[in-house]
Amino acid sequence: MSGVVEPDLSVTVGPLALENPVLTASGTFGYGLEFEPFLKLDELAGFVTKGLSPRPREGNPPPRIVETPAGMLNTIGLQNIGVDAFIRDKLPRLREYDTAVIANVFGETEAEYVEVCSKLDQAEGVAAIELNVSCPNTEQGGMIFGNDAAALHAVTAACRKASRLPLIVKLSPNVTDIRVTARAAVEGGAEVLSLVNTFVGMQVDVERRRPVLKKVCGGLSGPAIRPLAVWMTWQVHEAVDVPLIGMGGISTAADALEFILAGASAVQVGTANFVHPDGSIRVLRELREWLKEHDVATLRELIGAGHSKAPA
Amino acid sequence: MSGVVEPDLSVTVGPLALENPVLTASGTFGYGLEFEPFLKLDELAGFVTKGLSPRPREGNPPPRIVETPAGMLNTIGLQNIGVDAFIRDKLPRLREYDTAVIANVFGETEAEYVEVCSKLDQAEGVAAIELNVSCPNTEQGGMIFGNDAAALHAVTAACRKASRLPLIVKLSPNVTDIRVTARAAVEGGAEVLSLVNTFVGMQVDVERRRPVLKKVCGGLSGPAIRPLAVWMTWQVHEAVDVPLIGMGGISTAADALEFILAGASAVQVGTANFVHPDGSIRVLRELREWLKEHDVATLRELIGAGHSKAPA
Amino acid sequence: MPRDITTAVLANTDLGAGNWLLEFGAPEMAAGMRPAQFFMIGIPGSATILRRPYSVCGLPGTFDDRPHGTVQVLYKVVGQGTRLLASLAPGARITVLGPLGNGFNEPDDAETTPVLVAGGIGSAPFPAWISKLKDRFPPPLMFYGAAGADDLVLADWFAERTELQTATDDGSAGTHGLVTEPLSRALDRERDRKLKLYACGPEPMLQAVGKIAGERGLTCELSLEAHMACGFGVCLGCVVPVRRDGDEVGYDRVCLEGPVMDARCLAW
Amino acid sequence: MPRDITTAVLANTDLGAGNWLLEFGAPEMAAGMRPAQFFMIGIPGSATILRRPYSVCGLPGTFDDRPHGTVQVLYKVVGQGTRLLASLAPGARITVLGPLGNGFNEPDDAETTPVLVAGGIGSAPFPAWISKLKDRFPPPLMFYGAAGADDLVLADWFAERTELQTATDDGSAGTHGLVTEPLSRALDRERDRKLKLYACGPEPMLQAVGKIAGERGLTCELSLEAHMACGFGVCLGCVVPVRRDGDEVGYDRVCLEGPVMDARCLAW
Ligand SMILES: Cc1cc2nc3c(=O)[nH]c(=O)nc-3n(C[C@H](O)[C@H](O)[C@H](O)COP(=O)(O)OP(=O)(O)OC[C@H]3O[C@@H](n4cnc5c(N)ncnc54)[C@H](O)[C@@H]3O)c2cc1C
Ligand SMILES: Cc1cc2nc3c(=O)[nH]c(=O)nc-3n(C[C@H](O)[C@H](O)[C@H](O)COP(=O)(O)OP(=O)(O)OC[C@H]3O[C@@H](n4cnc5c(N)ncnc54)[C@H](O)[C@@H]3O)c2cc1C
Ligand SMILES: Cc1cc2nc3c(=O)[nH]c(=O)nc-3n(C[C@H](O)[C@H](O)[C@H](O)COP(=O)(O)O)c2cc1C
Ligand SMILES: Cc1cc2nc3c(=O)[nH]c(=O)nc-3n(C[C@H](O)[C@H](O)[C@H](O)COP(=O)(O)O)c2cc1C
Ligand code: FES
Ligand code: FES
Repeated sequence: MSGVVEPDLSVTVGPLALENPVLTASGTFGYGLEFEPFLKLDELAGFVTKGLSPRPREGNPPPRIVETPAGMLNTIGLQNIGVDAFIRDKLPRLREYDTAVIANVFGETEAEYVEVCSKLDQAEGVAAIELNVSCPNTEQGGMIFGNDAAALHAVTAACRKASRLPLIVKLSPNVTDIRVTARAAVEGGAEVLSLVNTFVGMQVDVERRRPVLKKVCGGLSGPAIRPLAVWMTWQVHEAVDVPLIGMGGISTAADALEFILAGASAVQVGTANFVHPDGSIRVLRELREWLKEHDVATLRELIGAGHSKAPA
Repeated sequence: MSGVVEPDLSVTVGPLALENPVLTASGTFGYGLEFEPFLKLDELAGFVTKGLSPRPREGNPPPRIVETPAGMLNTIGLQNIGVDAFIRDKLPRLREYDTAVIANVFGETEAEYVEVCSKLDQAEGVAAIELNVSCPNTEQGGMIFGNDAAALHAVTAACRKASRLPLIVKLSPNVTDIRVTARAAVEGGAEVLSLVNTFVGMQVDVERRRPVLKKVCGGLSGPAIRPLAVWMTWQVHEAVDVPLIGMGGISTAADALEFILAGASAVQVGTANFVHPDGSIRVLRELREWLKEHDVATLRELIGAGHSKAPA
Repeated sequence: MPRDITTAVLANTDLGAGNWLLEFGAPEMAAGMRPAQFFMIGIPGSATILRRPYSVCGLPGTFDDRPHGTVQVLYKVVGQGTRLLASLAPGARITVLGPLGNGFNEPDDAETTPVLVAGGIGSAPFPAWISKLKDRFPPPLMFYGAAGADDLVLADWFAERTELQTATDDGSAGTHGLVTEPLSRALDRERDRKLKLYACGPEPMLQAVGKIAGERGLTCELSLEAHMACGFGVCLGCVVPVRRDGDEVGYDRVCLEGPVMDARCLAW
Repeated sequence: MPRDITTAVLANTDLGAGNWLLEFGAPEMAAGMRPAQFFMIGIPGSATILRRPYSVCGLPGTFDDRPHGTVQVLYKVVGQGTRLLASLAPGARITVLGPLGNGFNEPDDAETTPVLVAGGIGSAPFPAWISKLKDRFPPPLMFYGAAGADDLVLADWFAERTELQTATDDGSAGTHGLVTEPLSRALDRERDRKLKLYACGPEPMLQAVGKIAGERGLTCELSLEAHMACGFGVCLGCVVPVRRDGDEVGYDRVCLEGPVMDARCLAW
C-alpha cells in the first residue's frame, strides 16, 4: 500500500546537484566510454574517471591483481592516459552525455596536483575534481599525502586555488584517526569528502614463496572492507560539516543504504563494476525499488538517519 | 618421492619453545577447557586465553556480533571471569595439559595491566603474557593504548617490570604505520609481538535504520582482514628484530603459511575456531601434510622466506 | 557431546511463502537429541563463513513417512544464509554441528497439560517436542500465530496432534490479530488444569507470553533466538540479560545456558 | 558486443585428473563468437566474488552430439574458483559474460597449414578452432603436451581431426619430455609448407613456442593467460608487457587487446 509513486532520488552534494546518489569509483570505470556497451551513461548520476596525472603513465608490472576473501588487491600503479589526452580525446565524447564527469587527480608532488587541476579548470565538461591523496609524495620520501594531516591540508589548499571546480578530497583509510585527516582536508578547502580509498594489503603465493603481486603490496577493495568503510563514514559524518560520498564494497542497494544512513549524501560503486559491467545501474535500480517498497518519498531523508538516537 | 618422513614443526618464539607453530587467538578459545569435547588440547602448541582483567566483567549488551563479507564484527566488551577466578578455577585443570597457556591481559589503566601481570607472575602454569593494547585508556580520555606509541611504550615497560613471564605485545592494526608502534613495544620490553588484533568497523541494519551492534562499532576479524594482516606482518618483520606471531583470518595451512613466509614464527587461529571447533587442529594437520608434500624438513626454514629476493 | 559432521542434503522442500524443510542423515547426532536443541549448519564454499543456528524440527520417528535416521529442519528465508540454504539441491554438502543447547524440559507430572505457543517459524521445534510428549501427557494446547495463512506451516500436522488455535496478522486464517489473545483467553478458561507453557517465536511475542504466564503464576519455557558465531559457548556473542540470584543482572549465553530459558529469569 | 547473462548449468562432466567439461545454453552469445574468445564465468552466492576467464571450447557444431545452441568450456581445477565450478550440479546458476577478447585469426591463404600447440588445459580453445578451420585449410598439425596421459583430455577427438603428436612430462603417453621438441623437429621437417602457429598453454611453453616460431620466421599467435578482474578492459589488471612501434615497451590488456597476441609483439 505504498503512497510513493516515483521516489525522489536527487541529492545535493555541496556544489553538486545530482539526479541520484549513485556514482562509480575511480579506477573501476575507466573513462566512462568503455561502459557504453553495457549501460546508459545518462542513467548514472555521474562517474569518476581513472586517476589523471600530468603525463601518461604505464603503471606497474604484472601481476597487478589478485582476489582475496570477499575482495581484491590491486597495484595498477595509476596507469592512465594523462590529463591532456583525457581532455582532448575523452571529454568531447563525454559531453554528449547528461552525467556528471568527476575527474580523479593525483600527482607525485604538490606541483603535479596543481598542474592537473589547472588544466581541468580550463576544460569544458568536468563537473568536479576528486583528489586521490593515497599516493606517495616523492618530495617527502614517499610519505603518503593522505596519511599526514599537514601534507593533506597543503595539497588541498593548493588545488583549491588552482581551479574553480567543486573540490572533493578522497580520504585514505590507512590512518589511525580518519577524523583528523578529514578535518585537515576541510580546512584546506575541500567542499566534499569522499571515502574510502583502498586499504593496503598483500597476498603471499605460498607455492612460489613470494608475494603474488609484483609490487608486493596493493590496495584492498570490495565487500571485505565495507564494515571498515561504513564506520569511517559514520565517524567523519560526526566530525565535519561537509557532505560525504561513501564507498567501499557496495554492490547492492542495502550496501549503499548503509553508507547513506551512516551519513553519506552519495555513494560510489567500485569493484562491483568488475563483477557485473552494469553493477552501478543495478544498485541504482534496487535503490529505487527499495524506496518504493519502504514508502520513502525522498532519499534525502535517509542521509545520516542511522545516527538518530530515537528507537526504531 | 618425499624424503621427509615427519617434518619438524617446532619453533622458537623468543623465550617460548613450541612444538608447532599453531596457537589459538584470545577471545576465540575461551579458557581452553571449553574445547575439551572437540580436540586434544595437547595437540596444540598452546592457546591464548580470553582477555583477563583485574575483576570480572559482564561485557557489552547484545547484539554483540554480526557476520560481514568473509568476516565478523564483535563487541563482546571483554567479558571475562577476572584474573583471580582464572588462576583459581581454570589454571589447575589446565596444568594437566602439555600445552602453552598464554594469558591475554588488559586493563583500563596502566595500573590495572600491572595488577593482572603481577598476579599471573605468581601463578603456576602460565607460559607467557600477551598484552591486549586495543583497549581504551580511561585515564587518557579513551585513547587506545595500542594506537599511541608513547602510551604503548609506557604500558609495556610497566608490565615488563611486573612479571618475569615472557611478554608478548599484541599490536592494534588501526594505525597509520604499524612499524612505529611495533618499535615502541619492543623498546618498552616486548620479547615477542603478536599481530593483528581486530579492525574497527560497523554494520548498519538498513531495515531498522540503526547500527546492528548495540555499541555501534566492533572489531572485524576473519578471512576478510587476512591481506591487511599479512602485509602488517611483512612490514613489522622488516622493522624489528623480535619474533612475531601472526594472525588474522587463518583457517587453512596456506593461510598460516602466508604469515610464516611474511615473517611470523608462529600463528594464532581465531574466528576459524567458531566455524569448526577443531579449526586450529585442522590447520595444524594440513600444515604437517603440506610440509611433507613439499619436502620441507623443518618449518623454521620458511619463516620470513617470502622476503628473499631470489627468484623462485 | 556435540559432533561436527559433513553430510549431504537428502531433501530440501519448498513449503511455500519462503518456508522450507531440510532433511539430512545424522543418526548418531539424533540419538539422544532433545527437542529445542539445535544445530549449527554451514555451507562450505558459500559466501557465508559462519554457520547458522536451526532447531531440530523432526527427529527419527517425528514424521513417520521419513527415512530412518534422518532429521528435519524447518526454516524460513530471511537473509543471505537462509537464502543460500534454500538454493541447495539434494546431494549438496553441508556441515552440521550438534546437538547444541539445552532443550525443553518435560512438565513435572503427568497431569500437566503442555501449552505450546508458536510465532511464525517459531513452530520449528514443536513437531519433535509434540512427538516426545505424546501419550505421556495430556494432549497439548497449541497457539500458533503468523503473518498470514501461508505462514502457518505444518498447521495440518499440528491440528491432528494438538488442540490447535491459529491467529494471523492479516486475518487470512484463525483469529485476526496476535496469538497472545486466544492464548490469554484460554489460560483464563483453563484455570483448573495444571499447565506448563513452551513458546518459540519472535522476541516481542516471547516477552508477551512470558508476561502472560507470569501474571498467572505459570511456568513458561521460552526458546530464544540470538545472533550466533560459534553455537557452543566460546564466542560470547549470543548473550541475553538475565536476572541472577539477588536480582543482579548478568549475561547468559543463548547457545549454552539456552536456547530454552525460564521466562522469569530473563531481564528484558 | 558482449552480453551478461545468468543461466543454468546444463552439464558438468568429470573428464578425470581434475579436468571438467561445462555446458550451458547461450545461443545468442555463441552466434558470432570466435575461437579463443572467452567468457567470464561467476558463481553467485559463492565464496568467490570475481568471475574467472575460460576460453570457449565448443561452439554450436563443434561437438556434434551436443544439443543445439549450447557451448562448452573445458577447465582444470587449480584453485578455489575452479573447485567451486566443479562442484556445480546441472541446474545451478552461473553468470556468463561474453564473448570477450579477440580470438584466433585465420591463416592468410588457403594453402597455409595451421599448426596447433597445446599445453595441458591450453587445449581448451582448440576444438572450436579446429571445427572452424575444417575443410577450408589443410588438416592441422597438432602438438599436445601435458603432465601425464590422464591430462591429455580430448586426445581422441583431436586425433581424429588433426595430425596429432603428444608429449608428456612423465612419458606415460607420446614423446617423453616437452611438447616443443616434437614441434621443433616437425617444423624443421616441414620447411616447404606454408605454416602458421597457434599456441595456448602455460607461459613458459608459450615463450618457447614464440621463440621457435620466431627463429623460423613463422607467424605465431599465442593465447595468453592473466589474472583478470573484469575481462572487458577497465580494471587494467591483466596487462602484459608488449613492444610498441619503435620498440618502446608498454602494457596491453590480455582481455581486450588479447588474449590472442602475435608472439613477436610480446616483451617477455
Ligand atoms: C537456537 C536457535 C534456533 C533457531 N531455529 C531456527 C529454525 O528452526 N528455523 C529458522 O528458520 N530459524 C531458526 N533460527 C533463526 C535462524 O538462525 C536465522 O533466521 C538465520 O540465522 C538467519 O540467517 P540469514 O543469513 O538468512 O539472515 P541474516 O542475513 O543473518 O539476517 C536476516 C535477519 O535475521 C536476523 N538474524 C540473523 N541471525 C539471527 C539469529 N541467529 N537469531 C535471530 N535473528 C537473526 C537479522 O538480524 C536480520 O534481521 C534459530 C535461531 C536460534 C538462535
Ligand atoms: C583468456 C583466458 C582463458 C582461459 N581459459 C581457460 C580454459 O578454457 N580452461 C581453464 O581451465 N582455464 C582457463 N584459463 C585459466 C583460468 O582462468 C584459471 O585457471 C582460473 O581463473 C583459476 O581460478 P581459481 O580460482 O581456480 O584459481 P586461483 O585460486 O585463483 O589460482 C590458482 C592458480 O592459478 C593461477 N591463476 C589464477 N587466475 C589465473 C588466470 N586468470 N590466469 C592464469 N593463472 C591464473 C594462480 O596464480 C594460481 O597459481 C584461462 C585464462 C584466461 C586469461
Ligand atoms: C582496480 C582498481 C583501480 C583503482 N584506481 C583508483 C584510482 O586511480 N584513483 C582512486 O582514487 N582510486 C582508485 N581505486 C579505488 C576505488 O576508487 C575505491 O576507492 C575502492 O576500490 C573502494 O571501493 P570498492 O570497494 O567499491 O571497490 C581503484 C580501485 C580498484 C579496484
Ligand atoms: C569474538 C572475539 C573476541 C575476541 N576477544 C579478544 C580478547 O579478549 N583479547 C584480544 O587480544 N583479542 C581478542 N579478539 C581478537 C582475536 O584474538 C584476533 O586478534 C582477531 O580475531 C583476528 O584473528 P582471526 O581473524 O583469526 O579471528 C577477539 C576476536 C573475536 C572474534
Ligand atoms: S554463539 Fe558463541 S557463545 Fe553462544
Ligand atoms: S581483466 Fe580488467 S582490464 Fe583486463
